[in-house]
Amino acid sequence: MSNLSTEDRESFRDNVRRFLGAHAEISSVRSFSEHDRPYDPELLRSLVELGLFELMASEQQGGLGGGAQDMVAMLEELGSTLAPLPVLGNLVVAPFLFAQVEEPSVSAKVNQIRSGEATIALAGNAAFVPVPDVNMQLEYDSNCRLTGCMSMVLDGVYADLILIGFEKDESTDLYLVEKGHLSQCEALSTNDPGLRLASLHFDRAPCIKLPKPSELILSQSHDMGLLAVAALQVGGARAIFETTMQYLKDRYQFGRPIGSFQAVKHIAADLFVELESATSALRSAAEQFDSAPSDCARSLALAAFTCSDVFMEIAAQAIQLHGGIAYTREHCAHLYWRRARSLAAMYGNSDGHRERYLSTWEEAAQ
Amino acid sequence: MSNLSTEDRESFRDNVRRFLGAHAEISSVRSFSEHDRPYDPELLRSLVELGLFELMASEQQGGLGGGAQDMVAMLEELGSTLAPLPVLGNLVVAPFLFAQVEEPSVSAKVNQIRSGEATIALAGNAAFVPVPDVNMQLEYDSNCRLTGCMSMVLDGVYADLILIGFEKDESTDLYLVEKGHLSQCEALSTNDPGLRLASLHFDRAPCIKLPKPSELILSQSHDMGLLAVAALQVGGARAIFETTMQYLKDRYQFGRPIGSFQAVKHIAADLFVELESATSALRSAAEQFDSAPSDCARSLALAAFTCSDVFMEIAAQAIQLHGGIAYTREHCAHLYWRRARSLAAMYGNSDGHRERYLSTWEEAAQ
Amino acid sequence: MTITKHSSDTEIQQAVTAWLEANWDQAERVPRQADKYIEREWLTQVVEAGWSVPSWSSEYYGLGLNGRQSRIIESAFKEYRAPGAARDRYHLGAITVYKVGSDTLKRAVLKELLTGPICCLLYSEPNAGSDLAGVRTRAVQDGNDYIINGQKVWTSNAMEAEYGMLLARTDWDAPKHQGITFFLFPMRQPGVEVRPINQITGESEFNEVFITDARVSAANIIGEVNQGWKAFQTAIAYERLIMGQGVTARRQKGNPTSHPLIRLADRAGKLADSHVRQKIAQAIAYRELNKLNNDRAKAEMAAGTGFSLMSLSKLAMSRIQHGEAALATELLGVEALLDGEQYPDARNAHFDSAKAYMNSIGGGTDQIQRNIIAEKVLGLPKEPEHDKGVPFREVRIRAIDE
Amino acid sequence: MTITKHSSDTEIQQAVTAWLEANWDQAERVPRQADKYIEREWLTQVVEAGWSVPSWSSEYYGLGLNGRQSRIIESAFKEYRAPGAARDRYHLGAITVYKVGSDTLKRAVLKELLTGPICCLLYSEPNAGSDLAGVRTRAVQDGNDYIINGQKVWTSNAMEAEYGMLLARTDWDAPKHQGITFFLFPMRQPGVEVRPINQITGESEFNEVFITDARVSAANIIGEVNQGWKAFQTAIAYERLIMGQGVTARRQKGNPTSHPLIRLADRAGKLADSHVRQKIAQAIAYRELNKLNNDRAKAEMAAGTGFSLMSLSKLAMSRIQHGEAALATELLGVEALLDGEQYPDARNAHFDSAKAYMNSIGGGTDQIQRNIIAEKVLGLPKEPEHDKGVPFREVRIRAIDE
Repeated sequence: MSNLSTEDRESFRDNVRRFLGAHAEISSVRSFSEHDRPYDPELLRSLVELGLFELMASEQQGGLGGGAQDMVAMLEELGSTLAPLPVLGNLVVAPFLFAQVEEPSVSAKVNQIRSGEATIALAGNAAFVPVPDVNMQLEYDSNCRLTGCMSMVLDGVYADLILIGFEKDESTDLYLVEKGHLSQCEALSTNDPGLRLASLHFDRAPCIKLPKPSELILSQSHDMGLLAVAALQVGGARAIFETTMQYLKDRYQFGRPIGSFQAVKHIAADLFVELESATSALRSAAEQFDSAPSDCARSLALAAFTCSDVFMEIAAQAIQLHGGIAYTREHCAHLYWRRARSLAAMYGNSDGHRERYLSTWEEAAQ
Repeated sequence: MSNLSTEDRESFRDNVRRFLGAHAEISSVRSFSEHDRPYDPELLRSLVELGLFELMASEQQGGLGGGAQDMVAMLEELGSTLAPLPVLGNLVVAPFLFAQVEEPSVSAKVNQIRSGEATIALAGNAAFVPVPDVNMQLEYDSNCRLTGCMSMVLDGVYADLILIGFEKDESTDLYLVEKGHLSQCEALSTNDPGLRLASLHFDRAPCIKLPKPSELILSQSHDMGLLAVAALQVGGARAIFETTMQYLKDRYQFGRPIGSFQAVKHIAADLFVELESATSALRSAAEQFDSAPSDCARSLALAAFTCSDVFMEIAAQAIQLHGGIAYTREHCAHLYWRRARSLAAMYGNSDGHRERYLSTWEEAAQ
Repeated sequence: MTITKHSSDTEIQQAVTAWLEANWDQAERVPRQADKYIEREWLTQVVEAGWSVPSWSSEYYGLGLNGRQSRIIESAFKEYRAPGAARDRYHLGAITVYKVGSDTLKRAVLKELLTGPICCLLYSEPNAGSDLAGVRTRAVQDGNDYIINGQKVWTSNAMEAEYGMLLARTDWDAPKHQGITFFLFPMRQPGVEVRPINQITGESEFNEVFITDARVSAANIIGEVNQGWKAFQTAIAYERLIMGQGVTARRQKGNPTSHPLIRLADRAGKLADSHVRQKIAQAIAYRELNKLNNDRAKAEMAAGTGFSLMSLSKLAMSRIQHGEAALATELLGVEALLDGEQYPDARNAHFDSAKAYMNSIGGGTDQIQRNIIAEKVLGLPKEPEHDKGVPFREVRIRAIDE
Repeated sequence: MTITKHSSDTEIQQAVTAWLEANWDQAERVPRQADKYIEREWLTQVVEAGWSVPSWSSEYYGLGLNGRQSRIIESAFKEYRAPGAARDRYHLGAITVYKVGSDTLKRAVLKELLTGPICCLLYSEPNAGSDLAGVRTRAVQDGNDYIINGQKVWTSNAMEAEYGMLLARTDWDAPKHQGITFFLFPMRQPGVEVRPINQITGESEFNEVFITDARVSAANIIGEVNQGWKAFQTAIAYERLIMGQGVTARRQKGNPTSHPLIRLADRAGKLADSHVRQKIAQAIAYRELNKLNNDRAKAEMAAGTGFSLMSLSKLAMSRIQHGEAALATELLGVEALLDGEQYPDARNAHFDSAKAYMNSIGGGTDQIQRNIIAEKVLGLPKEPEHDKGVPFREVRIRAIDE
């Protein structure tokens, strides 16, 4: 459920779009991985000022009480820029997991996350983790300390806080650890310069064990994460699609804009069908989540594989349609293409979601 | 192995092509199913005179001792016309199964088949049967009589002879029955007017039980049948492709031949890649069969799914590229399209052959 | 009580109900005051009462009502199962004449059209398919008449029609869009031969129409001489609208409680095969995605921004229909060789596979649809037009002209 | 003994072996009579002995041998691991000058080219990509020189090259193919700046070349003024030939004893999944089909009929390379997020995915290849050419020109 009206959401979206258009450079992705620094603090602060970080926090916690539709609208915009931001942790999953935690020890952290002062990484083997480490082991000892390690933690390189979801015997525990308590943090080289991963080691690290979350909160946190990735995919797909359409109008060969060649047009038309289909699937899934969060499995699965496939397809065709210029690192096309390839590996793959989608049809028929 | 030189084969092919071009009307398919008559006897006699029916018979039996490459070359030509002919029975599988039978009771039949006097249908559940009835039951009693029934027998409506392959407990028996001994023969309505099916009933029907064939002969009979279908597919695909290319040159819209539109051109170019690939796969499989018939599983599987898929694709696109005219029954495109749909269901489906193809790669790696 | 656009919905409701009560026997489905049902007589009653075309002006048998008000009348007629209402939504011929005909023409034919005759639309020709404006049917003036020679094709309802709205070329020296005239052409005359087309689906929904020295009065020109292309746009737009409404209502696949592809796969013992499952899932998804696009389009249309989404549906439907039918065929296995009533699954798969071309070819091929999306929605530049501004007699229709 | 085209193979074999024995130290890989190896000196020796370009005429350092005879010499040099042979097959610059240069130019530069300098080929430009003849680099005559201004792109070996064969426009009033001149352009001069291009694969095989007021003598024109397009065809044909030879040799996938996609699927625990199996099978099949097409093409080329088959391979290769790389990426699962030496499977999948564009864009995009197949092989009619016969200065390069 969302507390925002459609008009509020769209005006929020416009603000974010305008702001990002003016301030978020796609090129910021390039330098991001080269320096061992966290996200651009200025960009973060501005987004906090825009209220973006308040969006998903519940009203009890002083947030705006936004729903999935609101989140998705903002993330379509963020996805279009590629600007490195702690989206999944700070903006989506952590606020959702924390929405019902009233532990005083946590409130301070929640405020830090919401003020953009602290960034938070999602780690562990739980379903809400975008890149779960299915083989991980973790020990929580009697002194309330954690020992273990986990690989491929998104944002793990510099996040101030690590939120760990550890599932064992069908029960999930949540732990919150401060960066300073890591015994080791090894940055991994990634294909997308805007997405950074690390493997993390804990050796009797002090931590806060959070109240055990309900199954519902856990599964909805996963669903929100998955929707967030789909929104980033749609946003990215639309941005590189529009860039490509502009190029087809501007680029002349044989004395004609290349977009006037019929075969090129037809590729564009087909891609546009895919893009709009993904957009529809995404928004419908978010709407379904807001109105009936326990009955949105089919919509969610549909959005998941459609948005993932479409971003992959559009980003790949964008390079082809640009020709040689997009074969150079200077051009932005490959950055979208890398983002598409990376997002496609988060929260499971397309074939898995397609399989789940079909299962919902079978279940309905029984 | 083939006893024919490449030159002989190609001159044979040219003869067949010229003859069919002059005498085999594609439209003959239309009237075929409307009358309860067998294949055009005049066309059959002419093909016998051309030597087509001698082609696959062994030299001991007075035939030409042709190999798979020769058979495939002729069937590419026959496939292009769609003319109803007893191809799989008389031309391919029966001659192969009979090649090593020296039973005097059979020789007379073999001569009838080779002279085109008698047509022969393939029935039963054995692998060499193009449309096997996997559920069939058959009793061969002590008086050498057959009782049972089998559905969907290709050419079963009017064939003079029925060759039954019955597999049970991994052992296969062959029986030869004359049409007159059927207790019931029910014609089935088919989607392709040029391919007729029947279900047949036997009630203590006199028959000849043939000498038990070797596993090798059985499996090679299947392989030959499968290659024959692939050849018919390539022949059909090439014919309707060429018809379509001619139409793209002749048909003007917007003051230009429609083949000058780039998107149309690109469809044509892509289809041509498929067509040539299927041709290569077919000929390579036939060559492999002739040179090493026990080591051609991979080639055969590749030809099987490639030729099947390509004919389906080309026949389907041919209708689209022709536009409205091919939506009418008067135009020949839908006849190729029906043939493609029917052949795709013989000797297993594409996915099955693709699966088998991959298995050969796994086995080779072990 | 006289109904006008100022009447309340309730007043309209009461008036039409009272009229139907008085004039139509709902149970017997005949007029109350007639010995037997003669369609033209009943329709005349409806027209004279103003119920036939309520949205039109009173000068032409209407009441000047708006769309919502008109629907009240349509619903009442539907409830009473009485024919003759909503001709302003469904009678292609009358609508076209009303929208673009001269006052003289309207006065001469509108009432006749509303009280009976079916009107077909004669536009496609053997050489004017994708290129609709490439009309070669010839109209030559002869006194007050025009003499028509040519051939039309893909005409629906030509057998039943008393009139055909006919595109014919009257000026061969103008560029192709500028020498065409649109006629209200009488079909029942010597020199007009209608032959049904046998379609690959087994149906015959369409006809060829051969026209040899047939006549039409100059008074029957819809719009103006040589301005027929513009008038025709109105007719074709309404034809598409009417067709579209039909298609939407026709079949509701995607019923949540069962799916034919799942059933076929189950029957074939392949429902556990992951490859088959992926294909079925994607086929179902394409249909659901199109539905979601259409829902979004409708919502956006309300806000005036949905045109681009609306334009995708026809193209998307080609992939859906061809894809579902191909998959069904594949799942049949050897049964795909069969056809006919005894094998309903096979028959459906073959029929649907053939019928899919109706969408991907008819009403503008997929190729034309992609051009439209690319140019009208995405704003990609048009191809240089080869026949633009060229006198039509110089436009080639075959290579031999070179 | 003097070798001529009348010498027997054995005579040639003996002569070249004897010469190499006398002049080249096979073990040390240096000339026998030299203190140290100076490449230019050795190459001069080879040229003067006639081994460098044996198929050329004796007037230009050759022996007038045929192809088979020349291969004997090439093989002998390969066996002795001595450089300098077969320059008539591999030295793009020398070949082009020999084939289309004037006698004056040949006498002036051939020997120099054969004894050292690498020649690059300067043709593509930012505005001349798919449209190769759309050259906008400008050559203006100034006494005996031409002054060159412009930018070239996608140039291989530009860093190492001493000469570039340069396409530049000398007549802006002629249609595009008719105002281009082909120059043998000295690269090592002020005003020539070479910048490597960073490719999305992480490689830098190509360069941009910026030319500002650089000079080339009129004596260095290859062919004739304004006839450069024709001369260039020879150079590009040889470039493709040389590139093609490289590609064929590069990598032999499809090894029957293992396949990387099978290994990746196995590692991912997905080798039993029928959907994955179908995808892998089809990917392997596409590569095998292309190989079979190429084999058939070679057989038919021998019979002089294989051109149409040859032309399919580059297009087919795009689907193969993109498809294999996409499937490998998919099979990586979350590992697809990683890259670099530590993760060789991920690194290969990303590299191959990017490198596939080299085939589908470079050397004529897939779109251009499809045009060629449709027009040259299938005989479909060309599109009306928009810039045909138009003075080049009027051909648009951007919308703003309108």
